[in-house]
Amino acid sequence: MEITITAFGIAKDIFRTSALPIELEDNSSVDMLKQELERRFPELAKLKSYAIAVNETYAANDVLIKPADTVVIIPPVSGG
Amino acid sequence: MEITITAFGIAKDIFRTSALPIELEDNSSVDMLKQELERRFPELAKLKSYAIAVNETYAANDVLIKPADTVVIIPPVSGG
Amino acid sequence: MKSIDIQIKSSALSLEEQLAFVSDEASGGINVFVGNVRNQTKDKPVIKLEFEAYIPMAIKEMELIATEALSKYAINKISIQHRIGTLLPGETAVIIVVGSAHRDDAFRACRYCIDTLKKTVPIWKKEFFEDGAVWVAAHP
Amino acid sequence: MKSIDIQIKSSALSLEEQLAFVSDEASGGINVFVGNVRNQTKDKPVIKLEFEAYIPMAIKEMELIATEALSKYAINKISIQHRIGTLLPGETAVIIVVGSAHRDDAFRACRYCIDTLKKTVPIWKKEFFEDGAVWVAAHP
Repeated sequence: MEITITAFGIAKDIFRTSALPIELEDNSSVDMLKQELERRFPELAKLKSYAIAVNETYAANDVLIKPADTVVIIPPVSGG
Repeated sequence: MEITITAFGIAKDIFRTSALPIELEDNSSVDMLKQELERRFPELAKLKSYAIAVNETYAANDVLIKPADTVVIIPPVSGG
Repeated sequence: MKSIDIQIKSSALSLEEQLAFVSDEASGGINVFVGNVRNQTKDKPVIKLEFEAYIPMAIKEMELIATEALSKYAINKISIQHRIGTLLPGETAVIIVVGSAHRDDAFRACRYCIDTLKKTVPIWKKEFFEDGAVWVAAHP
Repeated sequence: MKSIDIQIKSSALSLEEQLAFVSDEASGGINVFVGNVRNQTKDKPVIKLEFEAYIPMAIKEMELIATEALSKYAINKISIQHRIGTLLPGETAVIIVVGSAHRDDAFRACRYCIDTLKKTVPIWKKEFFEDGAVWVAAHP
């Protein structure tokens, strides 16, 4: 399946886009997505941390991604 | 010496005046003033506490009162 | 530059004015405490409150609190204002504003100021109920 | 009656408006945190800041913080507003207002909200210096 990862903050700079198309196997988990992202963008591994939000909620590593999900990469937040 | 005790809050109600003239021996201490006040106004002893301010500062019991001092009775405060 | 603003007023307090005094570009965190008149005390409806102050000493004690706060905490500016006279439920009796580079000190200093004010500043509050009035905290 | 106000705005925040939302006659203690842009970070002058948010999720996370605060502390109302876009030193990025019958819970809940907001709400801040820009907190 192809999904599009929406990126904010420094993740947008690393991807050089705010909407990154990415090809994943069906039933990929958040963890598998992270591995694929880090393979393509080694800079990600240098961040203090980052999370994946699925449908506007922080997603644990074992959550499975469906084609219609809204998937967003959340680099370290710094609001306030 | 005669001094005038300025009273606020419930002390004013107990004295029935905001400016109570009181006759004290020369070189009386704050403690002696308190004893004289409690003798005349037993209601004072029922308060949670009260303090004497001399010249706009809280005065310890052993402070000596001079005729020109500004002496004020401070019942329990409740600002804020 | 003056870092302490202390006032006792018989008219309404202005948070906007106090915030403007405290705000500066070195202060990233500002903590504010606003003390308002509640409409009840121990489930008894409150009609109004009357505040009176021994003004010169209250000003001195508030200045002492602000000076202590500036020495104990890493804060930049502080404003403490207290209203006196008759106040109705919902009206504001006290506002404390503290500005600091970082938020931890702003929170702690503001808390220190209101806690100490309630213990040491010669200001008295009389609560009026439908069936009478009491000087708050006077008796054990 | 609605007890939570959550907003993300691209224009200036209004403490007055948030205070009006939170104030009611049952709340004797109101605690406010104002987060302003500082003119320096580690002694380096800051020219401006840019905030961006993943708005729908940031709103959800802020609502979650407010709901948690209402369940953990004895508070009545809470308003959390965050600004996004370009901000200059001295301008306000976030305001949290918490109203409670008694001050202890207002202070603690307000502190909980700002501490948690800084950890969980998807909002990012880029600091611009004379010689470049960095995403705050991105790297260890």
